[in-house]
Amino acid sequence: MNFEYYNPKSMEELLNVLDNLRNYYFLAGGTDIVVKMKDKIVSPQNIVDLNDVQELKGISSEEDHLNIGPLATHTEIEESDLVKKYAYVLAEAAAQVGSPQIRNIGTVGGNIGNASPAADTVPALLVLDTTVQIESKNHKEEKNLLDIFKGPGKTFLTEGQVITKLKVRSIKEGEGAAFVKMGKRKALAISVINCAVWLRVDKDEIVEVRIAFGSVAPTPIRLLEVEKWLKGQKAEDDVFKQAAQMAQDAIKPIDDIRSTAEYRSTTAASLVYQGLKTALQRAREEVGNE
Amino acid sequence: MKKRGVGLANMWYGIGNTGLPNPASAYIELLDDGTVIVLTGCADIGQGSTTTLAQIAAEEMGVDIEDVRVVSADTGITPDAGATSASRQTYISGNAVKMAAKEAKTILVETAARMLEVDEDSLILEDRKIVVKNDKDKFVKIKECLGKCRAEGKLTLGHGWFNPDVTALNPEDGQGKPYATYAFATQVAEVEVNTETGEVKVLKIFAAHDVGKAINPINVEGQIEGGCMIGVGFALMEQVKVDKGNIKTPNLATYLIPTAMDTPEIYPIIVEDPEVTGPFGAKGVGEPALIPTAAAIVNAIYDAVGVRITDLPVTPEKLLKEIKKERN
Amino acid sequence: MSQLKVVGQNVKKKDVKEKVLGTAIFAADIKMDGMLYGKTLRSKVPHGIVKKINVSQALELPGVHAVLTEQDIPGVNKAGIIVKDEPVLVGIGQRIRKIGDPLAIVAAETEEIAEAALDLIEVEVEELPAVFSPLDAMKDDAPKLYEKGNIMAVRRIVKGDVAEAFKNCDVIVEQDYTTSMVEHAYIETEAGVAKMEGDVVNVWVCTQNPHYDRKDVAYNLNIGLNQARIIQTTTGGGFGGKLDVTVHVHVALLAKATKRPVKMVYSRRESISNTVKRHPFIMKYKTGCDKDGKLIAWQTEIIGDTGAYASYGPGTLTRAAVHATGPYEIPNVKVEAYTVYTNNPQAGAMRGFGVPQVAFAHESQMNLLAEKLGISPLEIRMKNAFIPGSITATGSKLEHSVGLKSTMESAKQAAEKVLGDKF
Amino acid sequence: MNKKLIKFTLNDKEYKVEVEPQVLLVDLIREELGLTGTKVGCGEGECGACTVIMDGKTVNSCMVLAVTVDGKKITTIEGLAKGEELHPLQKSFVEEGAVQCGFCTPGMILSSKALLDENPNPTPEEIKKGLSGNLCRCTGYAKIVKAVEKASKELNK
Repeated sequence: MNFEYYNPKSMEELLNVLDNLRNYYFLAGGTDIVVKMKDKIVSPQNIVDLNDVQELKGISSEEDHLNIGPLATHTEIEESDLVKKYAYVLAEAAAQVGSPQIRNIGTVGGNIGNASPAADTVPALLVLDTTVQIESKNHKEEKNLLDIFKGPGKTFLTEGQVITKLKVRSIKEGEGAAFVKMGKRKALAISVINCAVWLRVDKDEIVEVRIAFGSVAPTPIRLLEVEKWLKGQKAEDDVFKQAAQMAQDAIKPIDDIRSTAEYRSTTAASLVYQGLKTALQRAREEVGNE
Repeated sequence: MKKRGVGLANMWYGIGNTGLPNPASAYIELLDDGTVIVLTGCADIGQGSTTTLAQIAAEEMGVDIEDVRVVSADTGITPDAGATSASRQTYISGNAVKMAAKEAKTILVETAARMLEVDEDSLILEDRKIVVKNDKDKFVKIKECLGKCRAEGKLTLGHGWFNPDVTALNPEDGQGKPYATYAFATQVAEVEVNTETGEVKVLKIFAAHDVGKAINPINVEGQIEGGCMIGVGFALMEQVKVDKGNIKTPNLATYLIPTAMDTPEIYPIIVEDPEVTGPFGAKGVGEPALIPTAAAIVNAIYDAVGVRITDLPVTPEKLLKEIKKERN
Repeated sequence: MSQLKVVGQNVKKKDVKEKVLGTAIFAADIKMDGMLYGKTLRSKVPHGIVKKINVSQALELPGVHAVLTEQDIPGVNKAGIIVKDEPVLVGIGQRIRKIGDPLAIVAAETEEIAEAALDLIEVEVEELPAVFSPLDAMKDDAPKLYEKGNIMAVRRIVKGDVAEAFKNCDVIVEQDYTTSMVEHAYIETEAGVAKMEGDVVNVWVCTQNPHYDRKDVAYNLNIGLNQARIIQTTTGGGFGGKLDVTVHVHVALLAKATKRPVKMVYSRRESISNTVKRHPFIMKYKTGCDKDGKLIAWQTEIIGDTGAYASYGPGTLTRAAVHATGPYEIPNVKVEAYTVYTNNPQAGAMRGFGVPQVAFAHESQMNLLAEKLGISPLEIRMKNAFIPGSITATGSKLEHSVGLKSTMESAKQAAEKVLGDKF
Repeated sequence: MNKKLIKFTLNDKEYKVEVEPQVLLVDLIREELGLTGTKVGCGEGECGACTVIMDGKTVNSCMVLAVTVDGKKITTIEGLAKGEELHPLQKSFVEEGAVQCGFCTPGMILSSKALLDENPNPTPEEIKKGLSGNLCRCTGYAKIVKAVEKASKELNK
């Protein structure tokens, strides 16, 4: 490890630093980058510590969404009353990350920035139709979270850009969501496969639905075809079973050190089915009952 | 769907090295103030041998546990006690310490007998005193007796060594007496199998272990509980993956051991069938603790879902495949 | 016998206060004036002959105090618990048998410098064909790790006549079993510090057997046993994995060469990648009994992959053979256990020592038999369990302290209290 | 190298040190400040042996750059006992047989402390979750969970 260290104290300072810097990595919680530097997987010339930029922190609500600072830790998300009420599926996912120690410093922005295909919070954010706000010195834009992942460990963010806000759609009445994870043990486990589901029902009909997976592709994915098929269907067991089968057919997972493609395919169906069932049950409860 | 099952498994385990001499030795010195130093080569690696040996010395010398200090595992100071392996230290070093203590107290007993004007045979050591067995009001304090010993120019030292009674195994047919004594155990596991994902959750383990005599029951329980968890790992998740001689699981993120959240409720049960050649009847428990666990879990999985896995560990991948096969 | 006062009590551990205070000193916690840090250069190939090791560039790196190779070992250059087949450092012209075999050791002022020095050592190896499966390794045409062949040891136990006895069985079950290679995963990795005091080398190290370590240190440094002092530091778990020498001889050699204290601490990756493992077993079981469930014949074949070096391999397989039948009395037994070399990581002692593997198999066999007979798993065990007076497969008579029926009863009762009648 | 001056509180004592930016918190604590109760078991945030409490939350000190603790409050195992008197958690770990090799113990105790500070009456399940970032290979966790339960009762007295 050998790098120059920058710790800007404000957003303005941060954007100025980034404007002039090349070959840098961000330091948020550090749970990923510090280990990668130690193992010499990456050797950045510069480290930009985001922790003193207050604008990147905090969780607040607006009428139809939550604003979550990318520096919010998994623990903050897990324990936030706002998240527990309006984005509980994200709280559930955050609670499944690593260990208490990792959740205490690991951040949701870091989870996105690492672009790990197995990140736990990302599928939850995807089904909540999250938009990320990206800034650079003279530019600000918003993108759907789905559109920023390029491949394992890679995003479409360019040098000079930083994620400054997550806009996470609130769960409203008639809507429900669920997060399901398979790991190799009950804690300190990277997902073998994970899945988040969100849906809106009107009486017995599925009005809208979103399904996202982690660890089945080079990036976290949405199952747009399955979602399309589900729209307008009856919210009932047979439909969920069919959707589960379609989900299984739609994904093309691979073998790796944690599991096999075959196993991921098989359990994907089970996860989607479980996710839809739980989400439906919650949609029929009142908001905030979680 | 989640299905539960119960499985049972037994084990036996010979204490000490197999068919080989494996002696241990110890020194003891009883100091002027009645405190004791035990010198032993026995390496305590967390299992608690230092404490166990101190208890054996204290019991034999009739002193309090606080009076005993154990100096261990320093080849510049302590005598050879062999390896901390084969669940052998309580039995073998325990005997060595007991014998050393016995030797150290002979001078004391001889002196006390003269002081109390009784037979040596009528004396026992307890509560820092040398007491007449059948007349407990009649005693001399160890410290006083030591004063007398010193006045007579006598030191109170002891050395003991013990080698278990074994014979080599015949190279042709393996006949012989490989161990002086064996530990026995039975474990019952209750598991819950998720038939959709192949995940196994171990809910409970009942672990009954014949340790001869538990010198320190809470430490024996600790050995049993810790052993069970190594057994759970062996049964369900642990696997060093090797590809052409290269380890693909070189860290604790890829080589997984159970966390606190993976632990079942463990019910340690101590069974004491005394071993006459053991110190106060003790045998050993370190390794036996884990031996039947995986077998009990595998048998419980069969009880739950009718699938028998013959290749450890029982990963969800493997089990789910077999469950599906069984269904078709 | 008078009542016991201390034995049988839940006495608090003698060393526990330091451990909860954080003041217990583990080997990695030791710091000495002038202390250097040691690192090991290891083979990246599983099988080969070392052609060249050039350390001159590494020696020139500022802060490096010593770079040692096989030529710098005054003694035997051998280690190993049961068989001395393990080189302390593999030298030029000598054979590498696994990935991770040590080729050179460095002492430097910081760990970073020591690591940088490793990168400057030039090594050339002529690769040899390697073998990774014990079944392949047993074949005649397999690449040989040792001149005498890859079968390191065979242990046979024969009691009665199994071939004949199987003819008289009413029920027979045959099944193969395999188990994985397992890591000890003690939370403390291997660590040690060596320092010369006069002509004595002191080694503070986490270990399960200091007196054994003493021999390896003395014989490799070519000094008297009374000149090698091994002091066990508070040891963060062992489970059999800290019986073999790891850093011991290396730090001693470096301390002697540099005349400064030298410390080595393995990283987790170095620890998992290079230290011994639980033997993976391949087992063939054939078990037969009469219609009442009484065991008559038992046959077991075990193949244990001991990897590149023997470590506790033959001991493990011998113990596995002796315990292969489980705690049951059987008149006819035949067990064969093979310890086989491969170019895999070496396997050695791990808690249970070959018995957890065979227990998995023999307890599966017992359930298979019970199922075929239509009796309960408990019943078949009760019928065959060792009792005082039983004769084991090695022909020894169990005289006393045979508490197996008691453990079965106790476990059953405890389980029934919580789970209800399951037996 | 461009050393940075940092100020922080360690076990209620103020420290001002100059650190190179690549130095890890665990190395600062162990090597520079000589507090070796904090252990290194994996260096990758998987075992929890290096756990310290930072501003009330546990962190793996092997993953924290020392330079980032400027202005923060750190507690290590050395900060728990008051002189000769053990912290109730240390006492209960001793009494319940929750310590075997002792290498995971400092991290376990600190995770337990952070848990009890936030949740004075945890259930066994909550304790297990609270300790799920600390690996122990010796005890099977059972006696550790009991020790935390016992300390929680003691602290609530």
